[in-house]
Amino acid sequence: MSNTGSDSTADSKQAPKASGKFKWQQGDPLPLEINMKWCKACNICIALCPKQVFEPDRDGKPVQARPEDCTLCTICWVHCPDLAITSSYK
Amino acid sequence: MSNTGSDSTADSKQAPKASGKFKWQQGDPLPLEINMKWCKACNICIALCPKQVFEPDRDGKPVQARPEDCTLCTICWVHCPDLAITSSYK
Amino acid sequence: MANKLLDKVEIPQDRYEMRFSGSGGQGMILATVMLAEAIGATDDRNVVQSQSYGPEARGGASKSDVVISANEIFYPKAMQLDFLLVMTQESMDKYYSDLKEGGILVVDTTLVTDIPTDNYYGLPFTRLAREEAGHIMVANVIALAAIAEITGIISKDALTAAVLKRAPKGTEEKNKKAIEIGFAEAAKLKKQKGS
Amino acid sequence: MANKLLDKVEIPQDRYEMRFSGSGGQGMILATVMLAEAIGATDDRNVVQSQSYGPEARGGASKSDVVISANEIFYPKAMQLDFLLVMTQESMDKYYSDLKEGGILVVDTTLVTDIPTDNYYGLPFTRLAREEAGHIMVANVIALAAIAEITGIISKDALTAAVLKRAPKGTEEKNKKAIEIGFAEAAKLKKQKGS
Amino acid sequence: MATAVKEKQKSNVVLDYLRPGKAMPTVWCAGCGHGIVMNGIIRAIDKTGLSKDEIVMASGIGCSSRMPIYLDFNALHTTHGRSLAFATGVKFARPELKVMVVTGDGDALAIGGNHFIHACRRNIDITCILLNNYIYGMTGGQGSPTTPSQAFSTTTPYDNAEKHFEPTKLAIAAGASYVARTTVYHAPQMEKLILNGLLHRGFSLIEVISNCHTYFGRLNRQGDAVKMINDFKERSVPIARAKSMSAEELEGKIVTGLLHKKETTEFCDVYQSVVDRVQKGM
Amino acid sequence: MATAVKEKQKSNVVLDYLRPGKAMPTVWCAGCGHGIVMNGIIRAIDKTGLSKDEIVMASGIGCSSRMPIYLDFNALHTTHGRSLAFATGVKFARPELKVMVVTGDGDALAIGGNHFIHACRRNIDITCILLNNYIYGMTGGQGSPTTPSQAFSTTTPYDNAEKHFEPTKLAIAAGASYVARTTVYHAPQMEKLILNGLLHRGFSLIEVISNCHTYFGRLNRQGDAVKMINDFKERSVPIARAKSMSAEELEGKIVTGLLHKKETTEFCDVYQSVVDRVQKGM
Amino acid sequence: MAKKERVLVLGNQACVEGAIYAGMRFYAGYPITPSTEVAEGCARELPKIGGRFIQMEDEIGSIAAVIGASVAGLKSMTATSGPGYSLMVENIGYAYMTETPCVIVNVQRGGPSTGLPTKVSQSDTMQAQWGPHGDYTAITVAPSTILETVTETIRAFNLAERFRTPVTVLLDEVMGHSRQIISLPEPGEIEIFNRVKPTVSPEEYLPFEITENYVTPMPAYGEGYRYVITGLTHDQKGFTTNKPEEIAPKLHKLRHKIIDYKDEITKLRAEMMDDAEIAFISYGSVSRAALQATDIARKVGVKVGCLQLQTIWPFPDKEIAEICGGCRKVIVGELNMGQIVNYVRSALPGDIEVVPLQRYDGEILTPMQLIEKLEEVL
Amino acid sequence: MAKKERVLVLGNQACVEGAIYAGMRFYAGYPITPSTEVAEGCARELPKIGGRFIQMEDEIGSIAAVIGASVAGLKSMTATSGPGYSLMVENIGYAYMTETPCVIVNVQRGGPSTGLPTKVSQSDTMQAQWGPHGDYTAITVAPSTILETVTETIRAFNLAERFRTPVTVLLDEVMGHSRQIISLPEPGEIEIFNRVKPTVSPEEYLPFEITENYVTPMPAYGEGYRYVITGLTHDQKGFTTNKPEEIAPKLHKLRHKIIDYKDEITKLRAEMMDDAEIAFISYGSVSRAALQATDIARKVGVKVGCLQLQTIWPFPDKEIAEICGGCRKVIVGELNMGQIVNYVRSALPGDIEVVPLQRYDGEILTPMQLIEKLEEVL
Ligand SMILES: Cc1ncc(C[n+]2csc(CCOP(=O)(O)OP(=O)(O)O)c2C)c(N)n1
Ligand SMILES: Cc1ncc(C[n+]2csc(CCOP(=O)(O)OP(=O)(O)O)c2C)c(N)n1
Ligand code: SF4
Ligand code: SF4
Ligand code: SF4
Ligand code: SF4
Ligand code: SF4
Ligand code: SF4
Ligand SMILES: [Mg+2]
Ligand SMILES: [Mg+2]
Repeated sequence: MSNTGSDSTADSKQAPKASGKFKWQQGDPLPLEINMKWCKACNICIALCPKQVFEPDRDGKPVQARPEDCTLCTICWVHCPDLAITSSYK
Repeated sequence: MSNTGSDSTADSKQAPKASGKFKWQQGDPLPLEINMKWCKACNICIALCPKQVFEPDRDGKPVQARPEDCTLCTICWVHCPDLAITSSYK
Repeated sequence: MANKLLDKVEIPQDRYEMRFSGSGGQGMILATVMLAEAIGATDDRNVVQSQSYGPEARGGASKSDVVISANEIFYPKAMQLDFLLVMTQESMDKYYSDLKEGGILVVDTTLVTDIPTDNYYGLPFTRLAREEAGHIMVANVIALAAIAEITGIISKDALTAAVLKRAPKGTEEKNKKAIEIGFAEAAKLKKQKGS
Repeated sequence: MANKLLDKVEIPQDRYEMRFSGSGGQGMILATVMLAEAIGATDDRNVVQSQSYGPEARGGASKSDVVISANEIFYPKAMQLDFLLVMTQESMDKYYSDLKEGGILVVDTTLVTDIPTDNYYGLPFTRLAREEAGHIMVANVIALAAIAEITGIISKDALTAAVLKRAPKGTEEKNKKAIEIGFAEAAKLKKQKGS
Repeated sequence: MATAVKEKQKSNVVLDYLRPGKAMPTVWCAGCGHGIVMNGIIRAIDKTGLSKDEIVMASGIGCSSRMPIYLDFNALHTTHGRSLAFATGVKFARPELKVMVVTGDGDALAIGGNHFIHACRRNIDITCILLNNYIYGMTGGQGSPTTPSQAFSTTTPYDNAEKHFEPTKLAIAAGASYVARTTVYHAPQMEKLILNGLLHRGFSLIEVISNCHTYFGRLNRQGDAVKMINDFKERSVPIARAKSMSAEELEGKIVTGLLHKKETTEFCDVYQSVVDRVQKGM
Repeated sequence: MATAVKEKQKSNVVLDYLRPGKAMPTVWCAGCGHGIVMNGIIRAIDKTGLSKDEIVMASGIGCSSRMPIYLDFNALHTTHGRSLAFATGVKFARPELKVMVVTGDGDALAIGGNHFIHACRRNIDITCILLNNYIYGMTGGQGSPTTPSQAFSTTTPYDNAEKHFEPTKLAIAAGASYVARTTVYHAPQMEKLILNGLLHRGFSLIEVISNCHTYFGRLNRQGDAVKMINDFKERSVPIARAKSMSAEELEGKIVTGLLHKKETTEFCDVYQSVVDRVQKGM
Repeated sequence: MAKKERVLVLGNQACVEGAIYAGMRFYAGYPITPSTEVAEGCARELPKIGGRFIQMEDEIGSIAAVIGASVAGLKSMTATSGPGYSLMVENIGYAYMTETPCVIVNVQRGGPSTGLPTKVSQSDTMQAQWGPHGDYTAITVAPSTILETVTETIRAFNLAERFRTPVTVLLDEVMGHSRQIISLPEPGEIEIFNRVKPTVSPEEYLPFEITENYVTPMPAYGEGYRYVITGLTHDQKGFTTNKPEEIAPKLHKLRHKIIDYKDEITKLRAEMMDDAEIAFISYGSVSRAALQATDIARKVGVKVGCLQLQTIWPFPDKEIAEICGGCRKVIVGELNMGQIVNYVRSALPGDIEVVPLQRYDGEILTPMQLIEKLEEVL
Repeated sequence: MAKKERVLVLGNQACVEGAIYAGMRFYAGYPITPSTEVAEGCARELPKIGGRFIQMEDEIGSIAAVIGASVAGLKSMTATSGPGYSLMVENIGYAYMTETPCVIVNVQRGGPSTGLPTKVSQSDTMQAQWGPHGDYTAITVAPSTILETVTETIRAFNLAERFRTPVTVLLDEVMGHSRQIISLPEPGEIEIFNRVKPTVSPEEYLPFEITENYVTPMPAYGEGYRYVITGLTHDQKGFTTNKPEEIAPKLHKLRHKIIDYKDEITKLRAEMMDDAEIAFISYGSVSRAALQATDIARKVGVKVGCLQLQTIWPFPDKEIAEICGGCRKVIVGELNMGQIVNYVRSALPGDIEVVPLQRYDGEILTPMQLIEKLEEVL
């Protein structure tokens, strides 16, 4: 399964760094809106979040357990296959 | 219409050198047998023969006009598209 | 003369028609295949199994029918159900009306809440699978075992053999446990219902 | 009653049917196309041209038919030839029998040696092309011009215009010369035959 | 055709591009990588500033090929393997439209292999996004032309006796002028490569390695979606780094980034110049 | 399968391989390069020492594809473009046969492009001889996927707006393990490359540039057969020399010789090992 | 009006002339004898009028590109012969399902398989209705002269656009490769049907609406109506469906939009049928032999007529029954082993004898063969 | 004899079992719902018996490889569904022309086009005879139970080898995807027809000889008979021909080798037809509903019978007329918009009413629907 490339210039930046400015405070709306109807409990957001913001609920769907750690880094929503995550902060 | 190759070893010998040993003599059978029924008068043998052995007849088919110059170099018969040339010498 | 014929005809009584219904991932087809194989290995009854897929290739509603008869089975699909297993509310809503009067209804009470009759056998197969058998995947086998107990259609041994034949390697123990749970819970239930 | 009908029927006399035949490379189709266009440009007669290919895509026998009529032409192929041009022995052998009694036969005497009748117009078109017109390719145009002269089916001007329209660029002069040769040789021949 | 590249993008921009009336969720399995690609495609398109009306999204048949049904563009869900030929008709008929093709490894390279290489050859201005999950997802896990030798599938139950294509290599050899590869793990890179493919005039191929854990993952013991996606991360090597690596070192690796770009004429443009010339009587 | 390579060869050996009962001359135009290739193929086969019964020669439709009809082998004259798929069936069913495919640029690369790349990918032991005359001869001179940009054909009357394939490049990218190019001028080299292709286990492609003066030559003012053949000579560059030439220098040139050779496993062999393993219950 | 120019036109070129007259601006094709001159004509003519010609990699790609161009808004065509048509059937089925107008010309040669590339045949007639898998209703027209090739190709485009469906034009080698002096129709002389565009807003638009007269307006891509075109069975919005109550109406529409309007589609040429006791029924180049035979036989007093089917599919059974109602016998001449003859038999009451006359050796039926058969059954 | 083992078999797997029983040793295919399990079964089973399975790049390549393997000497098969069958028709035509035995399984789903991949249909019935261009005569068999799927697949191979022709097995989604407990036939229980090999020397051998009983021996490649196989029309030696006097006999052979031996090919299952006044005529999965309906209706005294066509092509018109001769009416049930019903109508005298019963919404006809129709026409 070797996939060797050839030619031309390279281009393979990883996900952009989190801005570091966002800081959720108790009482604020949660960082993310999660559309539970669309979410299929695939676990991707939970596993990829660099800050372990999520915990799975009984059905395996993400719950924002540690909203204060969220940096709005985009990783969870750009990886959600079901377009179930957005943020009103961004 | 560029045909550039790549990789591996080269391999592009030209037609082998005539043996140089064959020498036709008056009275011998002609160097070549030409199947006039198959020959389509394409002129290839005539044009490619390095010794100008052939002349075209009225229909453009090859006649061995200078048999004494023939070296049995093979060029005419390996290039005949109609398999019309053979030699009983070879 | 309208409907004269239709009024007279009867669906043949030599057929026992069962439907297992649920959603895509619940293993309804596999459960019916296991049941059919168990019967095939045991006696001379004829068995036909067939299914239909939901609107999309994956997910969606799933149903699988088994028809059992001592005679040649002509029509392979169910005509009037003698038995119905429902594992989701959607399938309850869709298929309940196909169950004939006096037919047996078995319901997964974990997921089905709205049941249009009082005459049914209800057990929380999914919850039992998760909590007692250790994996949600065996809910179908628990149901199957419970059905065997309730209907008597197949013996425990025959069912166990058929389940183990089809179960993926490494899941034997879980499946055996599931069978135990299914038989046991159904036996309890039967007693409750006072048979 | 057998063949009663077939005995009575007649091929319609309002059709003038011509066939040009030869081998693949002799330009028979092109010649008939030129002829058809010449007629189309001149008057109101209807003209249909069609051909058939030999057994292989290239080479082999080639024939092209032209049907001319003042009325609607139903059947596009010849039924009984009023005219036949043969450029090879093979086509002579194949098509001579299609020529009706009293039909006109024109023969390239360069290549055809065995002619089953005395009643024909013979001219060495291929030799004339090679030796007089400077290229073997215009044998068909020489034949066409000769035919125009012999049959009177089309005027020299109309023919010249049609030939030049289809002739490849750079060959105009050769073609004009070919037309001259064709008309001249045919005129000589007609005289000889004493018309 | 406006092609101002947007810089800022809201997280909910994806919702603007969903087709009204077509119920989400998608048919895809939970965690299917194809959804991540859809997410990325929307973001890339949004950045181009193109209007939805200007975009045609064609596809063939397969899980991947279902994508155009969900998105609010002119959708052409065609027959298996033929999307590039249909798209060629659309693009050539109306060159002012932006034509994209979403295809799978089976769709593009098995039954559709011929249209694939010919679209590359013509260098027609189509942006082709190839969702390579190494298997036929839709029909339940049969081997595809990218299924690695010795991998399992339902039609290679004793392991695969065939060798596999490298789609990007094929595309380059056939004449494509923009060729890139990435994975669903590399979502931001994917977005950027697709955006640049859309901005490129000529045939662009963006191969995205996607996870079909339901079949490829299960049959080859590669685990669930998360495990497969993390595995893509582990196995990836940016093209810049790959250049200094040996063939052995690259064995089993996924080289990512822009692999090939060539400035050359585009088919519709050249044909238009022929038309212009003919109409001017030249 | 005897494969002792003969050294001496009589000039009339070609006559031994003509099919009894099929009347020569061929259908080909006078001077058609395809005849020169047939001449060379016979000589190469003769050198392998294979018996006629062991050889299957498949082809599609086209002037080039007529060849098997004249030769005294097991002939499979199939449908347009499909010969490699038919040949795959023959070879895979009876791996002990030597299977050759004779095809044209249209047959192999236009309609047959998919089977071409997949046969390369599988590296199935077929010797494929591609007679590239840059045009569709059989149907009367339409453009083919190798017709150079800006060349004329009956379907590119104002010159060709498309780009062309390099078949050898495509074959290498797709996985062929023996890839060579020569021209009808280079008859002895052609013979040798074909011979070595026949001896190679795996998919071998020998592209032979051939003259269709009747259409390609006439429409592009390249003269008659002799002129075209001499032109091939002028424009050829042996691969060894080509390696030290720049892209500009190679523009319009024909690089000849063995372009690519790779030692790797062959499809039927690998499948057989699977069968053996399964039958042994492993 | 000035006298019309008279030109010598090859059958295949007549097809090109008709198509361009009808508004065809896109051609995609793959060469095949004996249809190739259609492609070559388009390659030459289309750039002159700003149209587009593309030679695709094969016939599958050709019909795909044609459909793509049609949904993009251009009237589109391809031409081929039997082997190519066989390759196209999957995507022709897609055009039926997606209701995409386009024209496919089949210049028939001898089959089956590669068969006889340079010889005439009419053996693809059944394929024109039954080639693609699944249920759909085909429209097929069949001219018999060079001028009719112009006019029937125009009619094919009109029908394709009117009914949003692929239409097949059946020619044959004799028609494609013969030439005739004709006058081409002047601009405006023949009415052209252009695609009906939606008048409702995009929100209200139903791309596969089942309207009362089955005319469903069709926008071009880029015109603001963004919808899904899919070969999967779909509802009126274009969304895929598996619901029995949506599936049946879709298939019903595909059939009834055609057969309920058969009168608009059916075209026949009846010559000397009024008092005919025997009729020749035929289509394509055989009709020319039949007309000739009729003409000849009438001259010796035989009450024979000639019925040419210019529409073959949907099969004009009702019309045939009407026109031939007074006949004792009909002779069905075809260049195949018997294809439409079975449909003629079904169309006529049992007391009218249906006599097949079939030729399948690569040559066309001659007037004399028809007359021989006539004599046989007199 | 020991009691036979009873196993639960999926319809598509039954097809694999039958094929292997018949001697199939080569499978080439391309996956498509709902036929895929045929390919998967072959991939699993063939290596075990030294056979060969290959997944080709598409359906065109699949049928090509199947034909190649057949001329190389192996009994060969492919399986597909409508879209794939459409792609195969060109090469199926090649198999007709070259008289190459092979078996093509079509597990039908809803059409046209991509249609309904997971839903049942019988809408490719006409395509099985008329899909490829040109004239030829098709053989098509259609089982209706899982066990019949085994036996009819065996019969398909026997017919293919006996008549040197491709044979289509028509299944449908319900048949392919349902399971039944059956006992597979024991070795020797069903007769297997193996290809007839030439007994003459290679010099005397005529690969396409027109023999009296139309059996033309066929050697495998490599057995010393070197000849030309071509899709171009050819003479008895296999050489291409354009001669009318050679063309017509070749086509004549392709037809008559089949229709002159129709008795060997036709197979029907007639149940309770002896005294039937009304008959259900059907094939495939509909026959199971028809048998059920017959059984039910007989119980209440209706004189109804059931006729199942196991051979569909060549159409068993004579046999249907014989068996249904005593009926007042026949009800033809099909999962399409009317395909064989037209042939039934042609087969029967005008005084027997032919009543179509068609369902085309992706579901199968139920016994009750048949009984409703029965009541309607009683
Ligand atoms: C002509 C035809 N052949 C086969 C199929 C069946 N089919 C549908 S999708 C598919 C494979 C899809 O694989 P891929 O393109 O890799 O997409 P994925 O589902 O993996 O995303 C196949 C074989 C079909 N629909 N049409
Ligand atoms: C399905 C199909 N499409 C088209 C054709 C027509 N056709 C026959 S040969 C040919 C092209 C041959 O070109 P090439 O392979 O280059 O061979 P050449 O004649 O140049 O040697 C074409 C298009 C056909 N026979 N079958
Ligand atoms: S990634 Fe999306 S679908 Fe998956 S668990 Fe998270 S929210 Fe749900
Ligand atoms: S935005 Fe980043 S940090 Fe916040 S939940 Fe998502 S992945 Fe975690
Ligand atoms: S090369 Fe052959 S065909 Fe050509 S002129 Fe010489 S002998 Fe004749
Ligand atoms: S053998 Fe060589 S030298 Fe002799 S005639 Fe031929 S080409 Fe000339
Ligand atoms: S089967 Fe595979 S490709 Fe298809 S939706 Fe599921 S995970 Fe994705
Ligand atoms: S047309 Fe061209 S390729 Fe065909 S035989 Fe003539 S020269 Fe050769
Ligand atoms: Mg895939
Ligand atoms: Mg060529």
